[in-house]
Amino acid sequence: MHCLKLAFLVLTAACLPVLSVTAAQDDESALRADKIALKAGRIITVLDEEIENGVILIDRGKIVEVGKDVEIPYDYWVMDMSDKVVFPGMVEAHTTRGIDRTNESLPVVPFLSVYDAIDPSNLAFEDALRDGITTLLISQGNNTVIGGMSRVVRPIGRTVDEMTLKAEAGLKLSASPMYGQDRLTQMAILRETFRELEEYLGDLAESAYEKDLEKKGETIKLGPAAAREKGAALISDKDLDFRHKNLKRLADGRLAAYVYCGAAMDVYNAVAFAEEHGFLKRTVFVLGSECYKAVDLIKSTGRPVILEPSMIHRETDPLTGDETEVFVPLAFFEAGISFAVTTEPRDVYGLRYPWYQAARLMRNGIPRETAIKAITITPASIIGMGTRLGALMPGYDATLLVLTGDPLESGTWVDKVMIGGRMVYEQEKDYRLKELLTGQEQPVEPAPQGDQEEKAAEAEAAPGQAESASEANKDAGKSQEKAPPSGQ
Amino acid sequence: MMNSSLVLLICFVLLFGFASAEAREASDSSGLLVVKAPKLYIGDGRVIENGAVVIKDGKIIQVGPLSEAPQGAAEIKCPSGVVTPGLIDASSTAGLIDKYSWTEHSSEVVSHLNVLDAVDMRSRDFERLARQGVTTVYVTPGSGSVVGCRGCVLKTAGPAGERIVVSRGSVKATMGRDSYRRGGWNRGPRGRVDFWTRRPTTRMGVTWIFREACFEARKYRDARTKPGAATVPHDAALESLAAVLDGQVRLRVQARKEHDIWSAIRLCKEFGVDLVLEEGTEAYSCVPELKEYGVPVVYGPVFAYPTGFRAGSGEANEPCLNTAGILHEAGLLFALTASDLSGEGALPHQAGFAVRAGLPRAAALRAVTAAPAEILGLSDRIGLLEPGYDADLVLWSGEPFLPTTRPIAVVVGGEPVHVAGITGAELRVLQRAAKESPEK
Amino acid sequence: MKRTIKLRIFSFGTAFFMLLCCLATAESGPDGSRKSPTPVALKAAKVWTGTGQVHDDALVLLRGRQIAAVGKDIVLPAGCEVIDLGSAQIAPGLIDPFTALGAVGQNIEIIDPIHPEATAEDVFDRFHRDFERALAAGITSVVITPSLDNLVGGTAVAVKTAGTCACSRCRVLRRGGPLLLTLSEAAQKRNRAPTSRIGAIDLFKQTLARARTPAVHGETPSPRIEALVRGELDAYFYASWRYNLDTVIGLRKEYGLKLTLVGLSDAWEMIDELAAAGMPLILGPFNALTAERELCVPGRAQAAGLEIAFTSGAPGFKPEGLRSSAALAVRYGLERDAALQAMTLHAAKMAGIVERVGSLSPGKDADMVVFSGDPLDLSSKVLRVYVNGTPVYAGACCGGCCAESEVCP
Amino acid sequence: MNVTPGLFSRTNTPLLFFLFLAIALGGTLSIAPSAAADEAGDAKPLLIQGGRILTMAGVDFERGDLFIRKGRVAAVAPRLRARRGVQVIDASGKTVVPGFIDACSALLREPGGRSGSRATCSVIDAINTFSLQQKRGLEAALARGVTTVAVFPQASSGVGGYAAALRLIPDAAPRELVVEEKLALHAAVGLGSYGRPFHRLGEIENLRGALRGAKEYEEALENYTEELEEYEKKLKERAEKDDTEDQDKETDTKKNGNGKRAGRTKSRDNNNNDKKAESATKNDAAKDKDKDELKKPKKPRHDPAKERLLEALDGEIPLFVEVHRAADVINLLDIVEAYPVKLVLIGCTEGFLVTSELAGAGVKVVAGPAFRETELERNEFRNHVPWFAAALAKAEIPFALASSGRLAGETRHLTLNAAQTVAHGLTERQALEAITIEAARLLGLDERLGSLEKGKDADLVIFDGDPLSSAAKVEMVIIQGRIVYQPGA
Repeated sequence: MHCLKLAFLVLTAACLPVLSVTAAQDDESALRADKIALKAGRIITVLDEEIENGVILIDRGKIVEVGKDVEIPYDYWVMDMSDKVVFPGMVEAHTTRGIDRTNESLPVVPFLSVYDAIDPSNLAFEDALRDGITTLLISQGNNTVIGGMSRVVRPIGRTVDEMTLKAEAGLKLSASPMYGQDRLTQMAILRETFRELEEYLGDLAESAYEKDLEKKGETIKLGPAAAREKGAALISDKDLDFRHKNLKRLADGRLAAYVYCGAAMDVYNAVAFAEEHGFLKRTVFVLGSECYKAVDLIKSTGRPVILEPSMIHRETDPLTGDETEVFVPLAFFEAGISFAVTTEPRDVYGLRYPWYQAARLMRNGIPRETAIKAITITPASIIGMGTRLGALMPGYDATLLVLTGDPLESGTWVDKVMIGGRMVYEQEKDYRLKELLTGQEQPVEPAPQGDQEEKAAEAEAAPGQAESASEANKDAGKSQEKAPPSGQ
Repeated sequence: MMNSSLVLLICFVLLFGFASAEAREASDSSGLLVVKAPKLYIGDGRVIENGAVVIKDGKIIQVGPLSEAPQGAAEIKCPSGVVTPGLIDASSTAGLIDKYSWTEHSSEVVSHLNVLDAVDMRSRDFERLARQGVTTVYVTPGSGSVVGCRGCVLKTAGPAGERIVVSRGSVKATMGRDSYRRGGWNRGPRGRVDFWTRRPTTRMGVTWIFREACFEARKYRDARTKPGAATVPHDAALESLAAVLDGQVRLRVQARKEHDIWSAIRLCKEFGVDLVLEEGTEAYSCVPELKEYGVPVVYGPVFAYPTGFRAGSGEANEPCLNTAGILHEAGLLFALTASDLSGEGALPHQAGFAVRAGLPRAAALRAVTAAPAEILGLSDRIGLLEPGYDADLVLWSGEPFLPTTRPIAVVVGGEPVHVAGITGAELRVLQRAAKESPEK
Repeated sequence: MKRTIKLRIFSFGTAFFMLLCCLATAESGPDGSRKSPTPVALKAAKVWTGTGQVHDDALVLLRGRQIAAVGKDIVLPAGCEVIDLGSAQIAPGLIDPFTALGAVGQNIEIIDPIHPEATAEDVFDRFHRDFERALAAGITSVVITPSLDNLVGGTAVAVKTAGTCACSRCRVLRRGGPLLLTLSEAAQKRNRAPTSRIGAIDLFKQTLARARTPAVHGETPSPRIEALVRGELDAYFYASWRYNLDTVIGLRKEYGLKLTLVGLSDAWEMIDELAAAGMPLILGPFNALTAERELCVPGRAQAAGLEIAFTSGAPGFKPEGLRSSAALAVRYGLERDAALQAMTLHAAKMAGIVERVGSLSPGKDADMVVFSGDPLDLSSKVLRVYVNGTPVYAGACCGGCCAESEVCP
Repeated sequence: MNVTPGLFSRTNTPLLFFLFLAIALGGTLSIAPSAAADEAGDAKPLLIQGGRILTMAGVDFERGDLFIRKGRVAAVAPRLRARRGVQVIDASGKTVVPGFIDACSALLREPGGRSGSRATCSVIDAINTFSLQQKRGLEAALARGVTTVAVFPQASSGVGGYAAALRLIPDAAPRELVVEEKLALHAAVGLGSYGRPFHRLGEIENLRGALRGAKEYEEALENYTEELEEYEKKLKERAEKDDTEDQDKETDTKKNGNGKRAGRTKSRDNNNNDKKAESATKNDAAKDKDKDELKKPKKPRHDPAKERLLEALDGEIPLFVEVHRAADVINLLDIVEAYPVKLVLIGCTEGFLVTSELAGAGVKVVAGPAFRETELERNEFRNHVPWFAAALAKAEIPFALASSGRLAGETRHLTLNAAQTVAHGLTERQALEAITIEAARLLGLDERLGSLEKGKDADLVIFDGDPLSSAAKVEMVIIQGRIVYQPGA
């Protein structure tokens, strides 16, 4: 772990400039051009049907046209990816990637923001790029009552501001007890907080009303009760102190709420509470595995949900001792609730990848379209960017992945990542990946040509042997051998 | 939904199949189970299109094209399926009662003990593994002792009694931190010298104890073979270590770091013992040595970040994702293992990600079937779809090891032990029906 | 401190006492028949013999220390005094086959994991209050075992919870009782080998093997273990979990051991295996928190034809636990008769004291409990307890609050 | 309580007795339930025939019928005729009793959490009906005849928030079970708070302090409301005054204006106008003065915890205090002496030592559990005696029997608790009442639950024999007229 970090620090230090420099060497226009035409072998548009051998026209970071036989204007610089698959950048709707410690120990801290916790040089962002995640909503952990402000970022940039897409994406709440606390107390604290907010706003309104009168030089005519009503109209966000500002905005439904529910019973508490305090319409539920039992209630609210990475619920019957295993997303799919899946950055190889999560959905009987949407457009619209990200349609951002194959297949690798029309990741320049794959120290400078060719030869050898080894691969259809990206 | 209907098809076929078997009392098809699929992967690279596997009392009796399959027998089939041999995990911790804390500390050399005694045959792990398509596991002893106890080979399903394939397997030795970790607690409370004081505290100590044990074993063996052996007191530990020196019992050495692997090989050379390398996290960097000495490797699990007890050891921080691929290219005999991961992280997952990192698909299949069988010395019984082999096989929903495919049916010893979408209880009913109907 | 001194004096005093009454008993014979005292008969609404039958308004005829006859119409000898207990019911004295009464903390010895020569009789303290408590719960005989800290813990002792004379010898029903074996975690946690399950079971196997073929291995094994493997000495095997039970069942078969299985809390996993092996079980203690599937075990075991008994877990738990365990078992499907037998006859069998106690049959010691109602209902209380034909307990009066119940002394 | 041994004798009582009963019940013979009216009602009307009915309302039937309509008991009588559309259940040879009530249970309460107590909690937030564990627990309790439980917040010292009464309806969401959401306020003494060191002294003092604080808060609030009224009255007066003054001021200024103009034209005879102007300025000043002395009263800081406590102090809801040691009981009694609290003690292990005090203070007790092997070693329970309930009964202290409310598993053995108290001095009837009608009274639910009387909720259990016997089997459980449990079916 430690070594990896070190290695990375060295590498990023070197890589970041190198990435751009080398890219520049390859083809000047790649970075300069405002107008790019992507010729792709396959375009997965998500919202529309897939396109074989299509073209994507990109103008100043926006997609202007997607289609099969689009004729390319003279002034567009053409990138030929006709052997590749183009896929929208994957979206992570709720994660703690890039934060070292995710929760403050105080229960109610609506004034905190992940802005101060995100570490742009964190390994997680490089990994995110490599795994094809181009948009992340970074939020506090679940071990809290009212956690604080989350924020939507892209995994590129030297400062948090450079990374930021959306500054105040939402407020994190939790209906499940924070550590060492029971549900009674959890809910009690929530209620007290909002009751206190009421009181506070009341007092504020009263004083605002009085100040207002003083300004006009009139005398007070109304008692406190009436004054509060009158004054309510006079207060604006700038009058609120930092403790109450975000809560007020939440209560007014001017802020999205990400409410974590670890168990089905929490969903009931959460829904009741959100309804009571008027932010149910802006609520996104972040659900633990058991919550599928409350699927009817969730459906009745009509709100989207975000599922935790391990999407399997195991329960043992205390009477018979039989173990039941439920694949959670199925319940939501069958109920017709739109759900997004998330990833587990620290997990063993597998759950870290959005595409792998989507594949799991498919493996357990959820149709491909839904599975793909669950990692692209659904999370995008959950974080309120459904019109900019998560699909390849005219008007959308040119935030896309160039893949070596079908997105839901383990043999596929991210070849290039484009964010807002700018090429930010190219696998052949990904030295750390090579190191992970070969176990050899990689030269930071691109290796001389001869060496490259040898590598390529090796790489081709692999499938060659495979073929000789078995006919399995001949007509295995999609499961064709993918050459390991050892840098050809 | 697609797969549920598929499932229905399967159970229907199971029941109907047996019913019809009952009907055709006269025909020899009673008690037969036929598994049909568009593709059979034999396990050694051969593929049979539109094939069928015919099973009779726990053994495969025929593998061939559909046309040759007997009619009217019980069937399991899947329109888009692929059949492979049951997967074999060559180094698992399945069923161990207290997984990481059961090392015997009364001695550093405990090669007389059997890990089988610490296995709970009724553990959940087995059915979970079976659900993932793993039909045979080699339960490997813990890494707490320098010369640990002996492993065992188990089937993951079937009656508790009949599941033991090998009860006294290889002897396990451990290089590196795990075996001297306890040494850190050498001084008992208040620096008292006590029961623990003996244990090694450094890698040097580990190798020293290993060497000493081998010397002792050699001495013991010679003494026992000479006349007047009766006077030599029996020592079970040295007994089985002597068997290792004679090459009757295999030695498995767990080593993660490069230099541990080296010292493992060095020591075994010194005593002329063949070894199997376990875990071998950094095996990718000692390929030449492994090759030269022809060391089979049981590698795994594939991980980007160490988990479980590995994380604690601090020895798993420099992995290479393509280790499997590298070993394959080097032409080494190697098997993949999921070790303590019994859920979705199990063997198919491991193979899948080995493929992603560059291992050819066919090699991956071999690395979880035939190769481990060979390493366990059971290549005449499991690991292939061949007549005479145990009827352990997996019916996949598609090309195996893809993240989008899963085991639809798992057969162990001729019994369907897992059928997708059917709970264990229902399946048991099904099996009972299957058993009774032919006799009626 | 004071108390201990008193005790010591007391025990010095009793040494002399013991001598006397032992002479006395010797000369009067264990069954005092020669003295031929006035016969006494107890009349009750129901008499549970413990052997399966239940007589309605029947008589129990006592002669001296022993039971002469039981039944509805038995001929009473001349001048026989009949005590009518009205609506009360009589059951044999209850037996707890696995306790540490009066021996908590005294019965631990951890020098050697194989410690067959230890005998629990050495820590039998007949003055201990635990015995009174047990008596109040209707328990007349108990087995006191060594602790569970050794693989072979030594022999238990079966004693009565009350005696008629002052000597402790005649309270001992069986010395050198069942040998205590275990593979429990407690035996692996000590600062000596073994430290693991596999180590323990290996040592266990070797011990048995050595005992059978001493010639091969140089040293001479313990006579008790030899007796065990020859099937002459019976043993308790304590296991709180099912692990390794397959192995133990195997060993039992291999050596023909007389094993009784104690304390198994997840027996539901392997009722069939146990039934196949015909291994008797001592279950419990059950209480309000016991998992339901564990409470179902007695019923299922009995249905599968296994002999079962219950333990109260005294003194760690309340001795009443014996009866409430049985009651819970009944609640979850055990038949009443079976439950009563489990507390009496079967327990006596497992403790190896069945020829003296365990049922109301002629010739056995007159140890009886008089219940206000059905012994298996917790709503009925212990009114009187007889040991050796003499009442030794006559109902604890709860501060006069139970004046309504006519039988309160 | 009227204990009539005859009622409980198994032997058939002569018919005369029935007639007498029938008359006593007021011509129930004539009752002919009409089904037509009930088609509207959600549940089908039920007629339970020929069972031995223990109504727990004074009269019992060796053989009686019970008619249920719209989820309530419509009639209990020796004989009832069924009209069409009425589902008839034959209970001959069976015993019909009201559903048992566990007056202090941990059933369905999600365990875990070491948080200190908090008056603003409400146990309903911790009710879990989803996990398999809890489902099974509920079914088990139901299968032993328990139909209602009072669930309290996890016992830790101090004031612990609202308790709730729940019906044990299988497969229902938490809120659907609620009988009473604000059943009582819960507090505990002598159990130590989770996480914090345990000082008995401190605990007693904290409780005393909390009550006193609440009282002060109440006074402060009252003062404030008074002052506020005063203030608002003044405001109104002034407002009116201001209005009038404003008006005549305006008129003045107008006149002044004219005057000035006039003054410009004629510099003579405008001094009287000046005077007016002066006066105007003068009473302006006066106005400023009384504005200063008119001060807004300071509002006491809102405190939800204290408000909760007040509800209990003023006797709106009962205060249930878990306490075990006699000394604590005494302390507790003189703490609450001053207030009109409806005090109920939970546990009260050493209550038998202070029966006279308890009786004197008119306190009720949720006693038990009798059937407890666990936690005996704990200091609080060291003096547990099996005849604790008999002692209370003797002192005529109203009490209910309950499982301890610590672990969910204990509730399903409620009847065994009762049985054990019978073994130690209670009559069978007392024991049964203690888990039915008495429990309902304690919880203030006796309007709806606890006995089989006309108009009460039809929560009842049909046993195959004596409910307290350990072999007793539940044949059927009916909650609000619905059959929720039936082992056969």
